[in-house]
Amino acid sequence: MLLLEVKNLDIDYKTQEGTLKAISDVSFTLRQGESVGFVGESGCGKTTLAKSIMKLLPKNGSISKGEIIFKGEDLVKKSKEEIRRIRHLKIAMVSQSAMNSLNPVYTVGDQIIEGILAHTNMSKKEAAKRAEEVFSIIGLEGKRLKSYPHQMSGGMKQRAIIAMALSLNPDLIIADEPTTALDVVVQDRILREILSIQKQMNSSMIFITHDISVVSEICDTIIVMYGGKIMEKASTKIFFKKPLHPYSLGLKNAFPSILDIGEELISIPGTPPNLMKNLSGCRFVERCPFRTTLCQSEMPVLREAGEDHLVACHYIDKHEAFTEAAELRETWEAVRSRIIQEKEEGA
Amino acid sequence: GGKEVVGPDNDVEMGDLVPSITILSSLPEANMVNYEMAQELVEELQKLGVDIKAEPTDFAVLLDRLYGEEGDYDAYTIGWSGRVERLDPDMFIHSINHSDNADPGGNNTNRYRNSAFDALADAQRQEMDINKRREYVFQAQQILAEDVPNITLYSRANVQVYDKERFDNVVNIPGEGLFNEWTPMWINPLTEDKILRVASNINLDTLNPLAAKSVYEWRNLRLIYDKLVRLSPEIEPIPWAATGWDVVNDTTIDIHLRDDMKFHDGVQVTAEDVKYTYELFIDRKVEYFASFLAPIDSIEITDENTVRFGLKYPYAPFITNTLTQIPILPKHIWENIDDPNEYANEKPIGSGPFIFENFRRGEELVVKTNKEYFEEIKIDGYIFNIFASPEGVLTALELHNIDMVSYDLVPAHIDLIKNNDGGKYNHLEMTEAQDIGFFYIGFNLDREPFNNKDFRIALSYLVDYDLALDVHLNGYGSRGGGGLVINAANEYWYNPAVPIYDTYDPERAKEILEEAGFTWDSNGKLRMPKE
Amino acid sequence: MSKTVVSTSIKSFFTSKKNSQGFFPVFINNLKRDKLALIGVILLIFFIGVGIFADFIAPYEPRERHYNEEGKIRRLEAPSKDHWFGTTDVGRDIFSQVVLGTKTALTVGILAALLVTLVGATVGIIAGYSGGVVDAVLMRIVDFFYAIPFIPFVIILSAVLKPSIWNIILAVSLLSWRTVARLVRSQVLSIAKRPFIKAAKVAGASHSRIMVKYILPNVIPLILLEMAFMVNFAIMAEASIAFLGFGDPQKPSWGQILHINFVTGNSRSAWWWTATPGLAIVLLLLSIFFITRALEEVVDPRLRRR
Amino acid sequence: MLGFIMKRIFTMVIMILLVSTMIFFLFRTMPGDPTAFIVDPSIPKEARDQLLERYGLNDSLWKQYTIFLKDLVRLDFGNSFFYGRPVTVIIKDLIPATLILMFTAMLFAYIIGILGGAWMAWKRGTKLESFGITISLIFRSAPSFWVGLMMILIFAVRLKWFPGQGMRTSGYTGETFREIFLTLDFLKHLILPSIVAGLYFVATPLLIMRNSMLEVLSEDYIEMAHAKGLKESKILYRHAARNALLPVITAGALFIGSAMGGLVLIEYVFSWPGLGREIQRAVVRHDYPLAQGAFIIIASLVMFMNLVADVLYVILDPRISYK
Amino acid sequence: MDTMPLIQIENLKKYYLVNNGIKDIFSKEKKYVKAIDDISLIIKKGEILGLAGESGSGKTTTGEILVRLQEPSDGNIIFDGHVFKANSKIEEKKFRKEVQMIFQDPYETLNPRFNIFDTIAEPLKIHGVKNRQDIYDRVIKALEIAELKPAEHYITRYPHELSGGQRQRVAIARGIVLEPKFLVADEPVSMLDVSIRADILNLLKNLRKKMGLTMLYVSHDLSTIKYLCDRIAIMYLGKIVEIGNVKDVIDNPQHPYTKVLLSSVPVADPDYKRQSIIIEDEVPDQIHLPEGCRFGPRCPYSTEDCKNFDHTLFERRTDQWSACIYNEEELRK
Ligand SMILES: Nc1ncnc2c1ncn2[C@@H]1O[C@H](COP(=O)(O)OP(=O)(O)OP(=O)(O)O)[C@@H](O)[C@H]1O
Ligand SMILES: Nc1ncnc2c1ncn2[C@@H]1O[C@H](COP(=O)(O)OP(=O)(O)OP(=O)(O)O)[C@@H](O)[C@H]1O
Ligand SMILES: [Mg+2]
Ligand SMILES: [Mg+2]
Ligand code: NI
Repeated sequence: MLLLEVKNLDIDYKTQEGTLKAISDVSFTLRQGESVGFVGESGCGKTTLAKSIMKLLPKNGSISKGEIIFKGEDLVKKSKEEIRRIRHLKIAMVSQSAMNSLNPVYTVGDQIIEGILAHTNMSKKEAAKRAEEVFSIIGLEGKRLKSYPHQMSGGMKQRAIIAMALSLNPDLIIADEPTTALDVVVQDRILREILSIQKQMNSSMIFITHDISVVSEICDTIIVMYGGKIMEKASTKIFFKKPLHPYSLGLKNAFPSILDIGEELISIPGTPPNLMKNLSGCRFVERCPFRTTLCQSEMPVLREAGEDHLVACHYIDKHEAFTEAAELRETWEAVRSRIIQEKEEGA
Repeated sequence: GGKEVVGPDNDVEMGDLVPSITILSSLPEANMVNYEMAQELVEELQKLGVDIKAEPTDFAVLLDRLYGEEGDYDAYTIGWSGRVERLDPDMFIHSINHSDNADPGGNNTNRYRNSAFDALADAQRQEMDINKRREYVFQAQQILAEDVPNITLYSRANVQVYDKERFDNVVNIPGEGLFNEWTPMWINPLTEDKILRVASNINLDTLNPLAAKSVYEWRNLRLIYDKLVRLSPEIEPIPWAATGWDVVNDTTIDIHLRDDMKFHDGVQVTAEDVKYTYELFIDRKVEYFASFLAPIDSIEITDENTVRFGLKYPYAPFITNTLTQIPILPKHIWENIDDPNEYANEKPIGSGPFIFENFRRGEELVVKTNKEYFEEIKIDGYIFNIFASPEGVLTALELHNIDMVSYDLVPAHIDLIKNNDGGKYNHLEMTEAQDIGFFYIGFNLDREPFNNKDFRIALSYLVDYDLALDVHLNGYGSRGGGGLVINAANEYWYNPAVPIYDTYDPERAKEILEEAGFTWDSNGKLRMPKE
Repeated sequence: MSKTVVSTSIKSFFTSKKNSQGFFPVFINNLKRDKLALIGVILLIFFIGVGIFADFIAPYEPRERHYNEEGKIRRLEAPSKDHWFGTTDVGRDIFSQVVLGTKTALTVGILAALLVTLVGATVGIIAGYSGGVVDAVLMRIVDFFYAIPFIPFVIILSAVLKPSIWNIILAVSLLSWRTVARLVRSQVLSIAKRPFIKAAKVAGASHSRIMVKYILPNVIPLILLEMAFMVNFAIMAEASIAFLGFGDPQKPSWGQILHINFVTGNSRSAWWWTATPGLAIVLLLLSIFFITRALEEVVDPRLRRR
Repeated sequence: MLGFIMKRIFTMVIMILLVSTMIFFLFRTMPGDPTAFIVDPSIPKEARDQLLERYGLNDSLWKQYTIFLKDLVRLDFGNSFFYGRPVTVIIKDLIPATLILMFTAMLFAYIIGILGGAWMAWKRGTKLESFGITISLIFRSAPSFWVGLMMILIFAVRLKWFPGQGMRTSGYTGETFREIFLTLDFLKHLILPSIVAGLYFVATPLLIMRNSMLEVLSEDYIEMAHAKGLKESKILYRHAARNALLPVITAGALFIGSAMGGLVLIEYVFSWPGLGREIQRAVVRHDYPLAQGAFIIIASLVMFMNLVADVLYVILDPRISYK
Repeated sequence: MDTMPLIQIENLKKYYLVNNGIKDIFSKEKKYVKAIDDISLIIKKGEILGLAGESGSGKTTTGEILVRLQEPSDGNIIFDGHVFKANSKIEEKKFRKEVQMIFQDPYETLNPRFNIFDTIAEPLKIHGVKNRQDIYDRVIKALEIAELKPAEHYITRYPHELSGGQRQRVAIARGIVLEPKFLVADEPVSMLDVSIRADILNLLKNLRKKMGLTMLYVSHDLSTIKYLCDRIAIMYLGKIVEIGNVKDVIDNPQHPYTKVLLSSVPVADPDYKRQSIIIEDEVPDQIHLPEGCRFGPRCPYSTEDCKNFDHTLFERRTDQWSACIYNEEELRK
């Protein structure tokens, strides 16, 4: 059963310099119990996408097109009050800066209880009990509920936030880089907890990170974003064996792994596109080693490239050649000189 | 080497440049007219090529300069207020012009020294015969008018108001205005409410006669405490708490007390009280009266109701100034007080026409009439209301909250009341009394160019006396003139026959200077006559 | 302690990627959008013009008395063709006085602000950068000045010194550098922690070089902003002191005009005499406040409208 | 916490001593004869010298200073030259008037400031906000004494709604605090000066509240609160306003301190019989002990309020602790 | 190849005095954060040493002391044969020329008011290079080594006109323009996107090749350390707990903390089944450190004996030292 269906979503930010197209034409689906990981470079629109689902976009941001169908209803069309009732109860969020997401002047317990009371008829006592329950689920002592945020370590705060998100058994958890600021040891533990709880509760999860190894460990599906668009979507297993999009290929090259033995890292030259401009072709065109004129004029749509595998590239068929070439340093060096050259011409 | 060329050749032939002059003037908020007049004089003198500037100076700083050891000043503006005791000419003739007082610290801050004048000033002081004394005073005025040791700019008028719908029979005295010692005693209430409400814009601070410093404190204290002699509205000394006095000789005076006087606590007033009080004031060095008490040599009780004062030297103002001022204190209270100077005296007990009721600092003093007093008083008492600023008084007058003001209205308010916009001041009667005090520009006669009499005379032609009176005082006051110290309002002592320099005529000033040998150099700067 | 909102948030000016553009371009850009700031600039230019050319603009000598055809003094006349702002109780032209007062206000404002920011910024930079004992000592001095109530102190100081605008400037400066010092210090503290300062140290830059070449340019926007506040503060202080009667009576200033108006008992009847100098103060200060608002947006990008 | 307060009080005492020392020497360098306003200039020089003697003004500066310090420790500021009464007594009489005016004005300023500031932050970017800011800046630009004059002109002289000066209608007598201060008459007198002072003060809490509110509104926990599906009003009051109030309140305590001094002008214009007006007069009259005493009291109040600000900060913000 | 040590650290300590609360003014006892507590290290010429460890373990502090941004509380640093004792003045200029540092945040390391040329020329100017041509040539050369080519394109730009990766290169160019012998890189890539991270890592790698640079590379990211470094030192609460060749340490960790750390690193391979060792995630209070082994309270293997342990490093395998009283075998039990 489909829990969430995002269709042709466009999100704009109004800025002093003009309109910034943070998300353009993004579509994806999420099944009950499925966890999907969003990865991509900084500024590619991951947070924007997450926030749009909860309709938490900043004042200057707006959904200009598209539908977000959650349990059969289009969230875009819902009123403020209706959205408010869905938030936390149905869709809960663990935000990017969990560290600062707790109000410093209230105890952690109060803040969890407050969330519960906003959506149920529970008494304060019951809510407190529930808070204790979720605290124990994520491995914190109940007495910690009385702590103020500043009395807790980063890892504990992060867990408290997760506990908060779980307190009403939401259908969907949106976790925006919940572990980025944490140590590996702590991160590891929290990831494990998230994973086990999500499986246990059978909620769906949208997990945002820039660390593909994290996705590989905890998500069923991976979505690679670039410049406000989805470049590739696949089940994690398939993706890590056989990424198809040139950008994904580049990412894999650039990612050092603790298991690797002396393979040389190759980065993707260039920078992400300026979303302020009106971009017509493929978003990755500037940095793509395999581009053609077609790529420059036409944005490829997300296409089926196998079971559970969607790719937005005009040349899916050539992926084998691409994969081979992508492992070579020269391929990417060529891009670098190309970019420099283009700049010079532009200047 | 070589010759220094100062200017065209004939400059060298001339006298010295007139030194640069600083007039220490009042600050505008302290005395606007003085301030303005000093500025005017500066402009006039600048036109005549004198290097001069005005320096508005804080009053305390001014006094420091005038009375300090250094005597470092050229000219200044200041004034003498017209307190009633100053109707006696001694203060203005002797204190401020006698050469004895011309040293640092003395009141003769003009450093005026004229032996002929000194002789007259001494003579009037010691002459107990009033007519002869008047003759001396007249002559002294003549000399001052010729020598112009200072230039009197103006005298203020005491413009005050009272509520004519509620009271009549008020007394208006030069130098004192409406709230004098007679008005509360004689005023006649026209309505059932027989409490007189007096407005003041000056604070009362203490009711201790030994600590009182302001005129306003005294104006109230002298109604609570009685005095041996009071000055009548015509400024004649009349025995009050005394039945009379005998001038035994030039230095011995007997005072005969009344025998029907009681303090407010019921205790009889005796000669002991009088002797005690005078000795207390002398002993305690009460600054306010120090100069009046200085001549007293001895005080004796000669019989039950007679006190004999022995003087060190003949002192003509003894009755008019000394006896009219010292309040009689109850010995039985004061002898038990450790430090009378610092005593709070929160419930003053006197023997005067009014009995103290209540005093709240900064707000009001309430007194009721002494029904057992030897004179009949028609009101039931009065409230002395202290206002923070004249603005408040004006509002209170509009609201009929006040029956009388005790200070001189500021010109802006005089106009407002006169215009009587909308008839809101219909109930008020405005009174005017000339002040015997005066404001003047004084000079340091020890310094050039003020040591030059002609220069001073020329200066007196540079002062626009009409401007001061008509523009700055709005007409409420009287004109000044060179060397004028006894005001026409002081009818008895004023010598109308003396011609004084009191016209504004810059051309004439120039002529006088030229005649006196002053010259202008090629830069237009005024130079002193060549020796 | 007194954290001005400005100081706490300034840090982000430099850290934010988009806003590291120059100070003035952003400001000018702001002017285009912010009408109030534009009004402020225009008004300020107007006042500065009036201040510079005051002697030409003022139609009369400020002390000149005016008489009517019958030779009577034009006492307390309401505004008219001849006297735009009316006359005083001795027939003086209030318009001329107000115009000349502009000069005084601007002189005091600008000089005091310069002095204050100079001292305050120097102390702030030295304290913030040096840290340790120097910082502690300087900050105790700042604390000391914070404990002194402003107006009463300036009253006393102007009474001790002779009444003159120079002494008012001195008095204002003596007490106000503390604010600038503290704000600058806190900003310097945060700048000094930033890696580019560390990098400079690693490169071997001397302390003075770091202070002058690295820290100073980065606190200049804040200093400019504070300077604008100080101009206002000083003008207000001068007016207040003069109004209380501690000003220089021979120097026409707005506070002085109001003081004379008040002490001569005309503040309740001659509205034109009370209103005009006050309005001048309001307009001048308002113009600078409008400008500081735009400046503030430059210094603190979070205040900017997107 | 107690230790912290103790330490702050200790530094405060040191500061008061320093400030007092400074003010002491400042006054001694003041030119002018302090007797000028106490006695008539016509009195003989000897008498004036006696007066100086009596006030100890002829002693060496050092001796005067040690006496001053000794007295200060006993909270004795000496006798006022002008009033001849102990300065402490005079100040005690004046302080209630000042404090009442001050707190009324602060209350007025804070209620308007906080509500207005929060509202302006909420309405950010709208015309209403610009309007609000402009109004508050106008009052910040207008000298309080001038606004006072204009208010008197309009409300007291023209409209006659309120009395324009003083603290009480003359003739009213009352003895106890209640009789003096808790009357309708007193309230009527209080309204204009406290509104004027309040209007002048209002910009501070208003702008701090607005900025602080803006800052808080951009905090992550506000977004989190939205994400929790809390009601808008709850977010505004429970999360945003509560946190935004922190700096406003602490700034408020600090501000009371500095506003103390600023009241001089308002008291002067409204002839309000308070400490501020008295300090102005005392300086004019060269009444050192009184001016000194009043100044030290005001300075101590300022410092005390700084202390209160620090303590409040600790109490209100659980993040800071001095345990 | 056994080369000379370039830097040798002996018993280095850095204690920060913390004024934690006002009560302290009444108590004599002073409280310290022991950011570095008695560590000794050797960095050989031409070697890249990786320094890893939990947040707050003292990595940055160590780096900053090495470039003398901070004074050590105690201990010696022997740089290129010169001994620098704690609190001793050193020949600043010469030292400054030979030791440089690169910081974590690419947006913060450059003065926003300097253009790129000024930024890189600054160290030269400080060190008295006056000839303008000389300066220009060296700036260009440094930029080219940092692979900002063509260099002329960049020199007039301001930092905000560059991308994160470019800024970090500029920072590196500034670091190498004086041709130092030793470079401390404090998490130079942790703020960069993955796609550009590799560039910087490669650049650092090449610097050693081109300039023979010795380097201390500070990071909490073991993957990048593995990629870049020859040897690795693991820090825990101000102590070095393990040190050895990168490969050895990662493949055969000897210290329990290293084991935990390694087991926690996520791996980008869905098929790889990682066995995490789960431990208490609360780090002990830095002021009140546990007795004996600092890792003791969290250590899955800890025993009573650990409470008396003084953090001596034992050579458990060749050139691989571990500060644990138990060797591999004992741990296995
Ligand atoms: N409030 C805003 N106003 C204008 N532009 C914005 C705003 N928020 C985000 N953007 C821009 O929208 C784009 C997408 O931002 P978003 O925060 O969604 O990226 P992200 O993928 O979450 O990046 P990161 O990995 O850095 O968190 C970026 O270019 C960003 O600069
Ligand atoms: N100036 C300072 N004063 C007091 N304590 C400090 C100071 N600088 C650092 N510390 C403390 O010293 C310890 C080590 O800090 P350091 O920055 O070296 O850690 P790190 O390993 O670099 O951490 P991270 O990975 O978070 O950068 C930390 O507990 C830190 O809080
Ligand atoms: Mg994000
Ligand atoms: Mg670090
Ligand atoms: Ni503060």
